[in-house]
Amino acid sequence: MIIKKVNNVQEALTGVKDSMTFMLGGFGLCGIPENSINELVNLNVKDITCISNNAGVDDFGLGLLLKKKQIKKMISSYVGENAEFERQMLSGELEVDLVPQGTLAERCRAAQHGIPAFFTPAGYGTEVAEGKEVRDFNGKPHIMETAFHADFAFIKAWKGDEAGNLIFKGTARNFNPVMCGAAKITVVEVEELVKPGELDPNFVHVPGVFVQRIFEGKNYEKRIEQRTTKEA
Amino acid sequence: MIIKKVNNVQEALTGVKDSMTFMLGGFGLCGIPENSINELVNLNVKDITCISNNAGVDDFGLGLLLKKKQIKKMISSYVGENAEFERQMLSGELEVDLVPQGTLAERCRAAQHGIPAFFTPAGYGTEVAEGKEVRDFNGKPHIMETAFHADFAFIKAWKGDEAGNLIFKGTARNFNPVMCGAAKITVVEVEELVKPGELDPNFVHVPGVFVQRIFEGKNYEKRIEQRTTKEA
Amino acid sequence: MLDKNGIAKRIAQEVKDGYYVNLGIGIPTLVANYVRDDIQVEFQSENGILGMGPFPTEANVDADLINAGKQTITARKGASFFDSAMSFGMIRGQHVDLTILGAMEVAQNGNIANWKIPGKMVKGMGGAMDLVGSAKNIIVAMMHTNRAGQSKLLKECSLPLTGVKCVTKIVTNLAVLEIVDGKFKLLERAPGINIEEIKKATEGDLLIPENVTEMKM
Amino acid sequence: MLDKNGIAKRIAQEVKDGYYVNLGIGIPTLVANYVRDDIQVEFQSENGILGMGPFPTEANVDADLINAGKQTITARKGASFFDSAMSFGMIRGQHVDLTILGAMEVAQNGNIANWKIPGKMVKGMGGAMDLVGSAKNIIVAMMHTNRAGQSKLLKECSLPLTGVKCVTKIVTNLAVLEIVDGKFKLLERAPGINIEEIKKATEGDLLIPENVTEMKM
Repeated sequence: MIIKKVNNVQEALTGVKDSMTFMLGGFGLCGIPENSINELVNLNVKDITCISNNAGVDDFGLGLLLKKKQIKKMISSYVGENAEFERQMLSGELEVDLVPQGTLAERCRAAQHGIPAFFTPAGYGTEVAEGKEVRDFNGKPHIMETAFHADFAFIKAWKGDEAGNLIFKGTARNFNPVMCGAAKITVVEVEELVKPGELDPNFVHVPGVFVQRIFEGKNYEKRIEQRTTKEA
Repeated sequence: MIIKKVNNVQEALTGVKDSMTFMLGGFGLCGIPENSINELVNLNVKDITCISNNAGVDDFGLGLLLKKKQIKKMISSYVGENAEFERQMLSGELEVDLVPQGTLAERCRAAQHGIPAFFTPAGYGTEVAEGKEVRDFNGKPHIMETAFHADFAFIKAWKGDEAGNLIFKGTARNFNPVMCGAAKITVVEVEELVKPGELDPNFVHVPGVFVQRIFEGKNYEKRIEQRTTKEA
Repeated sequence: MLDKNGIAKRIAQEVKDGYYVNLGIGIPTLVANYVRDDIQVEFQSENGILGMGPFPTEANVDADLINAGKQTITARKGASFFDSAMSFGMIRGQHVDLTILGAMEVAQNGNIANWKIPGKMVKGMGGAMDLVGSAKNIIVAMMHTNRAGQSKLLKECSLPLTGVKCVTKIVTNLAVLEIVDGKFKLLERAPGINIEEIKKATEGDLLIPENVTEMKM
Repeated sequence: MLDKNGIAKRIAQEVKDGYYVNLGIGIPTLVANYVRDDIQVEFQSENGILGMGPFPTEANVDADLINAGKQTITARKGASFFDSAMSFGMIRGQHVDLTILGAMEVAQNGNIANWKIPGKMVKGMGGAMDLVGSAKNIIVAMMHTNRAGQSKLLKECSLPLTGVKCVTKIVTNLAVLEIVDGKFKLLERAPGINIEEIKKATEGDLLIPENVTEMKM
């Protein structure tokens, strides 16, 4: 098999530079690539564009990059949990491109699958449709959306093998699988890295061909935004 | 949970009529819905359109429907294993629409996912592109392809639960998952039908929402077209 | 007059046996608490679960298992997890039967605005544009008026739109209404609310049938 | 002159360490037998497997595990199975490094025809149009001439096309050639074959460099 294993996050992020475009998996703080984000903070890369459904919270996840003003532009669907984000956006310091969540997922998946453009009804008649082609199919108006590409995709999986095969757990899956292979280099951090052959090939969520580098992450915090419980 | 279980293939095929369009999973004879095909032969529905990657062999799979001249039109990518098919096609008895395999899969997946049209480079400059819109993306010509819809999809899965969740085995997966939900009614036959809760929700290949009817199939033949072996 | 739980309770009556339902953040989330337990209903959350269950006990909290409101949840028997493309495939492909979401404004032609106040608040549309762009059956759950006392049921939306001509029904603290021929047709009054009160709180054109019954709660 | 196995053996030299490779039906399938075992290569079969292994022993035959040629196969360690949309996503998205397939005709501009003889034979294009429409690196494996002795390396294809301007390299029983500036550039001669023989068997324009070495097998 073709081995994608690298030794640590530093090696995994080799080649990351200012002004690049990154994709980052996760929904809220669930399933975010914590190790890679922290290393992006350490590397202090600037003027980056981030494609990520959310923008973290003020002191965690992408919020850490926002605080250090490393992000020039965010492409997201929902940014409501982050006060610093809203401040930078309303003041004009931060460029923001808001994209409907399903369209965001599909535009990543389109890049992964070599589809340059597709039609969706989401956003028709709204700001999102401005400047985009509108076309009727089956009597209903749709807008044309194009694939998102990036320089790096930073992905968090539950388990992976050294050949880059990935599996995810629960709703930490979210945007992670659809971003794999949508960037020139897909970097995956996993909670547990196993030898090839240990994952059942029937239940691999993302085949290793979409992954360039994989490493076992450390010290996962896995913060919870809304801890809601019921009586035991 | 919402229960999709029906008792047998007869109940599963209720509502099947002449002149309908059907999708059928499978690649060659691998992963074909044997029980549903046999019941379509019994029901003797006529003038049907079949969307299926292949057309079976002379005496098995879709070949059985061809032999009885139940099929008016085939939409497939490869039909080379079936002499009766070639005869009917070259004589003009059978309408045939040949579609590149990846485009066929994506057109089914597009219907499943509510995407009316997308662009692909496959078939540009060939007969397949005739009458279709051509557009350049990133300096490369692509053609626009539209979603395939059907009245019924006939699917074969390995295991399923009564809520319609499905898992597949090996390369018997192929077109089966992408056809689920691309038809008005998706009928699934499984080798083993289990109670909801028995499948790990992390490893469900097709969520039950895409399935209307599910039953445990009988007497699987699982014929092999090219039995190739090496010395033990 | 209904409170938020009352609105949720009334909307729960719209949830039928065999429905797959997507619940938005806020009042819609509460609807799950009031669905009859003699019918089979599954909840989809667009971050990637079908078969969402109630909140976990403290011992069962799992950071990898949340809903679209970022709340910790549980999975029911027969649940499944999937990626965001698959999740919105379900939504865009109209496999979800009912969508319940909040709004800042609804117009009498069925337009809805719920994601942006220019220059002031921009949280983003999240999955709302995908949901309202595709769903066959959309119920809006909201208060009839905003904090300043202004009607949220308008002739035209003043805020940036989330979707056009898509809302089916609206359930507020005062009434149940549906969009018919470009007007708000009054279907039911909230307990203790009379038609004059609803008229006063509605800026858009109201269609008032002869008999408008009180909601049965 | 090479036989089919010889063509496969020569093509195997084009397979580099770390490559994901899609092998078509016929001669291309044989390439797997000759790839150096000191390099890491994975084979993709478009019906839904990455990490295809050798044929099974009789005891291990599994009807649910075949390749795109419908042959029973095995899966290697680190393999994965997936659906047809994902499989062609890999191909269309250019994640597969090398595609090796057969052809009826190749034109000097890189056009290829391999799926239809009008009025006579229509097997269908299978995955070939997706493969040649997207792959970065396409090697054609075929005999230099057809059974009637006519060249299959043409100025223009006469049969319905599978793809346009896509072929990178051609390995035949007589030679290795690549498409350069709309011509067939001769790279290597098969053992025992001289340039005159290649010229005679090639209808398209040949670019013949000064030194054309014999293939190293």
